[in-house]
Amino acid sequence: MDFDLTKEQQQLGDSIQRFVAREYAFEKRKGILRSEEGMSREVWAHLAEMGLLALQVPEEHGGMGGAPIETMLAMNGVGRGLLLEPYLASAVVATTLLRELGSPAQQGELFPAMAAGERIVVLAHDEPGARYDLTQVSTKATRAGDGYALSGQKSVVVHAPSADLLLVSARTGSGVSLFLVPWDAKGVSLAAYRTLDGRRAADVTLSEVRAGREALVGAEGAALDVIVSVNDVAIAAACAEAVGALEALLQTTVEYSKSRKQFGVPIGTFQALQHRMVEMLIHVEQAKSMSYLASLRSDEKDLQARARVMSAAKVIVGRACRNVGQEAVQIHGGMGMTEEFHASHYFRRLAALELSFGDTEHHLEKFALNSAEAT
Amino acid sequence: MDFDLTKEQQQLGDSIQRFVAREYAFEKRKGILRSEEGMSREVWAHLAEMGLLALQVPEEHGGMGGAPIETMLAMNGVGRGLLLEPYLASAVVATTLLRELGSPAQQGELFPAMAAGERIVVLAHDEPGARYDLTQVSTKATRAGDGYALSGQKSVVVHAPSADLLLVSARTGSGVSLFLVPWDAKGVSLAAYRTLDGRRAADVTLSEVRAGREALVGAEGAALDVIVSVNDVAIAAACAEAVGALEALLQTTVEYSKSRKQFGVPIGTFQALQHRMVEMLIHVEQAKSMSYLASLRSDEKDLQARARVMSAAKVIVGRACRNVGQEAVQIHGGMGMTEEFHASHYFRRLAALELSFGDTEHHLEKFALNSAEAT
Amino acid sequence: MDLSFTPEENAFRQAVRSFVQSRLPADIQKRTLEGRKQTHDDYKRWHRLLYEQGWGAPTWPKEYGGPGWGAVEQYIFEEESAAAGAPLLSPFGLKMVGPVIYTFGSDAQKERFLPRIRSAEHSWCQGYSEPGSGSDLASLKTRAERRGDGYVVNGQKTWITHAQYADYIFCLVRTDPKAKQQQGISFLLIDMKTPGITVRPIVTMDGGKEINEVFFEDVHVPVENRVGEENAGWTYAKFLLGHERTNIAGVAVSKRELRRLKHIASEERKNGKPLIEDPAFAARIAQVEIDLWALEITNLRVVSAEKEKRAPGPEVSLLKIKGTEIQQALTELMMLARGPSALGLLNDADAFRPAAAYCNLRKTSIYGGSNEIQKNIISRTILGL
Amino acid sequence: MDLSFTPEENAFRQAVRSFVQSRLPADIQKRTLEGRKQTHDDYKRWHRLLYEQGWGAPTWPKEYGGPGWGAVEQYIFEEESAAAGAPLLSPFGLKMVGPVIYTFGSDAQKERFLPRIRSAEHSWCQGYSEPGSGSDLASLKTRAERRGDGYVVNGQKTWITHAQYADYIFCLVRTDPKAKQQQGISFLLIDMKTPGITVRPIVTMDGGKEINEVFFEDVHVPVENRVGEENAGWTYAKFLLGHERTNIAGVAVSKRELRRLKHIASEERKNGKPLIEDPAFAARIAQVEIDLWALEITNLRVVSAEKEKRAPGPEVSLLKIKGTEIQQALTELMMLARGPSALGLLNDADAFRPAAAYCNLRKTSIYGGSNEIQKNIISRTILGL
Repeated sequence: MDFDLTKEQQQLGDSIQRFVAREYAFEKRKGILRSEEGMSREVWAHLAEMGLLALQVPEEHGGMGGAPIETMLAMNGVGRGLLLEPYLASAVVATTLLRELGSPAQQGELFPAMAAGERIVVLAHDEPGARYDLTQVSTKATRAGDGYALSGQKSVVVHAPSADLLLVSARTGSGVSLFLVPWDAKGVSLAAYRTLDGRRAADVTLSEVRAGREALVGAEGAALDVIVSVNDVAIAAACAEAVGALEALLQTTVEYSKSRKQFGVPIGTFQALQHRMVEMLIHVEQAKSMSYLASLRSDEKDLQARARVMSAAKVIVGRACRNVGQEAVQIHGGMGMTEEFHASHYFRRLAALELSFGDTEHHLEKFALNSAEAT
Repeated sequence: MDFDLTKEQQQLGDSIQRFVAREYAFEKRKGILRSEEGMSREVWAHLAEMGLLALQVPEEHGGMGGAPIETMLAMNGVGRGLLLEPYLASAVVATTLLRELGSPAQQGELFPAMAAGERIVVLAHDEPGARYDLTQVSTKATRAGDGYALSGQKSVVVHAPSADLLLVSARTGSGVSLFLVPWDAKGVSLAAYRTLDGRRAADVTLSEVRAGREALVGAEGAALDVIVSVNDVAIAAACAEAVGALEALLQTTVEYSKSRKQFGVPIGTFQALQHRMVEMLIHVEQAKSMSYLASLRSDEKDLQARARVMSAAKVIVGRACRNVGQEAVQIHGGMGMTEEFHASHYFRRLAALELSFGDTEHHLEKFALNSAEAT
Repeated sequence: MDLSFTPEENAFRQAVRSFVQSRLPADIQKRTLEGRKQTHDDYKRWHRLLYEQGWGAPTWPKEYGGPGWGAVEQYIFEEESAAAGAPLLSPFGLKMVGPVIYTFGSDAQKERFLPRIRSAEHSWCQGYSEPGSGSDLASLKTRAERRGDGYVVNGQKTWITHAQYADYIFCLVRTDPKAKQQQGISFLLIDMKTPGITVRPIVTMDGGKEINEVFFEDVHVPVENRVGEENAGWTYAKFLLGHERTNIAGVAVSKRELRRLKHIASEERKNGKPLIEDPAFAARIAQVEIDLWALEITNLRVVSAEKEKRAPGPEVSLLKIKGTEIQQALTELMMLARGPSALGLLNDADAFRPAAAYCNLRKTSIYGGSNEIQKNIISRTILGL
Repeated sequence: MDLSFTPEENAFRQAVRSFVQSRLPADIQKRTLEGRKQTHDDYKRWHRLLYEQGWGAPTWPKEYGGPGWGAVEQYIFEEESAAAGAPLLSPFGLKMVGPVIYTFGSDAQKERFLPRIRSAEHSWCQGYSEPGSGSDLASLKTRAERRGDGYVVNGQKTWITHAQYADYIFCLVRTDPKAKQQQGISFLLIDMKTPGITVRPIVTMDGGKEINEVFFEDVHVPVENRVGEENAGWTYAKFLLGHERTNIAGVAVSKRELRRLKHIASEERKNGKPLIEDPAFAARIAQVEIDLWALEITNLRVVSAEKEKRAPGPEVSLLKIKGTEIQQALTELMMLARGPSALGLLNDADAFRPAAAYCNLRKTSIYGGSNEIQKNIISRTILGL
């Protein structure tokens, strides 16, 4: 039992943190945030150069084939730097789906381009009203000629406006299948907007979108289990991102409390605030522990055991996001409310992470149910 | 709309507070607590003299016929003084049941004696495993000769060891009936013990206990609705008792924090504790508001509306009991843990009140259900 | 003790209700009830309609053109207005500077300002906070130097809600830099059109532009625009803080928002059933509903004491703390009720977007004296610590 | 990074498990698992059995007769012992005074005391707190005046767990009344049978008599019973506080108690079904289970750092805070699970009575440095505030 990183992992972690500190300073990020695309292609290319887009790429395609700890370190950095690029969506979720389900041809075509930062792929799965139920898929893919015709609605597909390809889930008979759909395919329309945390997202409408057989990812009707399973990988990554953001926000808050004066003394000398910052710290440390566990168990084969870990992690991390986010804004006072200052950006990202991949209540319930079944 | 007391109510309230301060000092109470019976007959007689045992007695029997505000004031005093006497059980619950259901003969016999403090009557209703479900009655009363034979189990009947008569609920056919059963009737056995808050209580076993027709209180099979309804009166009274105890405990805690020194200064100067005591105060004030409402609405005729008020009051008061009790002990430190010091006695009484007549979760759920039905 | 309203109070409620129902413009009502952003024009239109009814200054005494309502009538008015979807009236003129002027102002000030506040001709904003002094107000640095028949004001004020719409700003400024913190402060009424004033919006995290910084560069303010004595401004500021808190808990608006939360929870579905029927979510709604109910009674206790002409005491701090916690809980639950779709901020920025509301409402525990300051006040004045 | 145990560690766990299973007396095990009170004799019997196995001092280095286990082995030992229902060993000799003696004591002290702690011949108690000095330990007043070859001790200690069973007490006493607070304190080992010592039980609100006051009236203590230097006692006390915190979070015991909570919740019924299937109650159990799980990992992180010979830092304060919160939450839930029947304290005072346990466990956030003190420590040392 040890919590130590290998030397290589340590170096990777350091280089990510260095990159974030140097290339993703808050002022630079503001520019990216305000830009039309809401992400930086230059940063994306840089992440590719560092090899970070290949962590989920199979080794035979030059990647690391999963690498839970490395992914955790990358996500810590993404969280600390509040990166706006689709790392979680494309380099983690979509890449893992393609690793699990993609044909050799699909992998051969996509992985080099994705690892090089030249192609962005995003899963379009959630539908209006599905809430956190991954099994609720109403989009249909019916046989049409040699391939399929896809029709349906996908909601809040984060980063869809930047994606080259969408991985669209759709019902085929009794099962769910995945299809690679180019963003500009006929019949695809995106209603784009910003998310709470400033990312670009879209509701995607598919009207009789033609997809050839080569667009089918995995066997027909066999995608749902994998989507559910990759959701666990996403949770582990999201927890690691949250931990990066939580640590940064706590640090920011403590520093602010040391410099900001009221009644002639730094507000950090007020015991009531001190004790609340200690509570924040406890939340962060507990979140960190569960993030370790989630990452280490993200390739666990016992799916029920894994689901328990992920739900537990999401509950602890979710509560931490809520507590630390709200307290940080409160302690920053008016400054915490502004777009100008970084605290509110962390606050929003943490709130968004809590709402992603199942919120705290959802996972608490799931854990309780899972426990009852286990006993 | 006003929150003012009439002059008479003000005087009553004052006289109760004076009585408690003078005749129920903590050291004296310790003696009563340690006594075999766990209550003081002398105090009971004194309460009778003050007219407090007659608040629920009908006017034609020389009482006040209900008097919600007066009852609230009495219960405030009972709470502040941590009175160990069966005020709530006998003078409120049993008296109200007899007022609602008792025959003229029963009333004529019992009310003068109860109002004079010469007879104590206690409801024995709850059964093992019933939790907070008042409708769960397994005790049976079967016809036997001219009367009935009662058999069954009643659990945690507080003050049963001091009672002259038990008001026993039992199933008769499809309904529930109430019977007056002398404590020493053949077939009644009491397994007595102390409760969490130092009162005497008993599990009561009834084995073929004979009760004549004159022992039946109200029409056969018609008691359950009244028991449920009187439970609302009990909740209002318990909330008022809690408010008296909460106010006293908050005051005690604030005073202790002003006198107890650590690191050379009173602990009440530590801002973290100050803010927590403010939270306690907010709980107390919110509890007080809901206690007013519960008392004023305890004779409301719309039973669903009344149930909503009682559940809401019990939730607010229950949370206050938990928060203020726990924080008070914590702020008192080691002293708060001891039998010697009054804080722990308040803590225990507040915990007991939270568990009585439905706990916080029970009433939160009931309120939510009730709301759903109302919409 | 009686929590029911008198027949007179009920009749009053009925009168308010029918007025609001008949006169509140449907478009404004719709925006409020849907939680959409109100425009400055909405506020003004509604205020003018009230003015025409003689209710332009609902909290003022008759002497100054108010309807002379007591605390209970005011409470009923606010409750009915909020329930029907009327916009909240801007407090800066009506509840803040107005009472200061009619209590401490000169006859000329009363004559010039009060009618225009009442009629919605003048909009006001409040210049208290500064970058270095938020909760610690007395450390303010904006200077006003006496020069001839006026003051020359230099400095910066911040967190100023609706400064962009304001015709006037009331400001605390330092007129005697040598005096101790709370002395040496004066209370000025400044025309926002005076040269040297610059307003710069502060974008808040929900994308809103409600609040502003206001810069003063050699701004000339005639001496007749000072309220009361020079260097006695702190007294007026304290009066203002202690005044009119009938509605600080925001109970009436929260009751409306609770209804909206329930509406959202009945629209959303979980496990095939309306979310509002989910026991866990229903319990969370019940908890906030019960908290709000208790706060309403607590608020009525304070209002009732005001009716007896007892001045509202530090218990208003309690109303502020609990009131803002409930307001925040309501937006949080609306966001959680919407689930993952709350993430998306649809492009209609005026629409109700629960996540944006959740962000925006974080302000309530910060402004108007942060909840920490309120706790300090309660600790000192009620608990005697 | 790897959270699984090594094959060696797993083999060690197996060895501990089979030892505990084969040797733990059934009556003791039953009492623990049912939550009944343990007797002093229970502790002693179990300690002696461990001693016979060579495990009388599980946390000590080999040099002093310990098994020389590392932090992970110690953790595994505690976990297996608690899970199987073994009583916790008394910490006062093994985890507190023992390490002080072998680190700072004289050879004579080592020879005289260490073997007898290990063999359970001597029971110890801790004389730190005084009526006027709880969390503020350095303000202690008990005096020890040098007279000839010894000290004469006068004063009062309080909150002393198990003083009634103790053969020895280790005490902080003031030997130089003129020195500043933390100076002038010495560390004495005092035979409880010395004339002038009176033990008076303090009854706690659960009816328990675990804790005591100890009065010293002209108690003569030979100078060779002073550990280390005169007036340097604070150093040893601080060492002790910073030492051995592997188990401060109480994770192993809480895991056992969680199982008991689930057992109780499966016995109780609500709406005709086992309470454990009630979604609201199940969610509350789940929350504490998850908190405990996270704490376990956090604890392992600290243990793992200790393995690397890094000394445990202020993060043990975090373990203490969260650990006690969880312990308290567990008894609270057991009480709530029992519902109204929890009110009755059946006459068997040794039986598990959830309401009494709920009362008793309030102590955990007070003793061993209250949770407020722990927060002060974290604030100062980790956050740098």
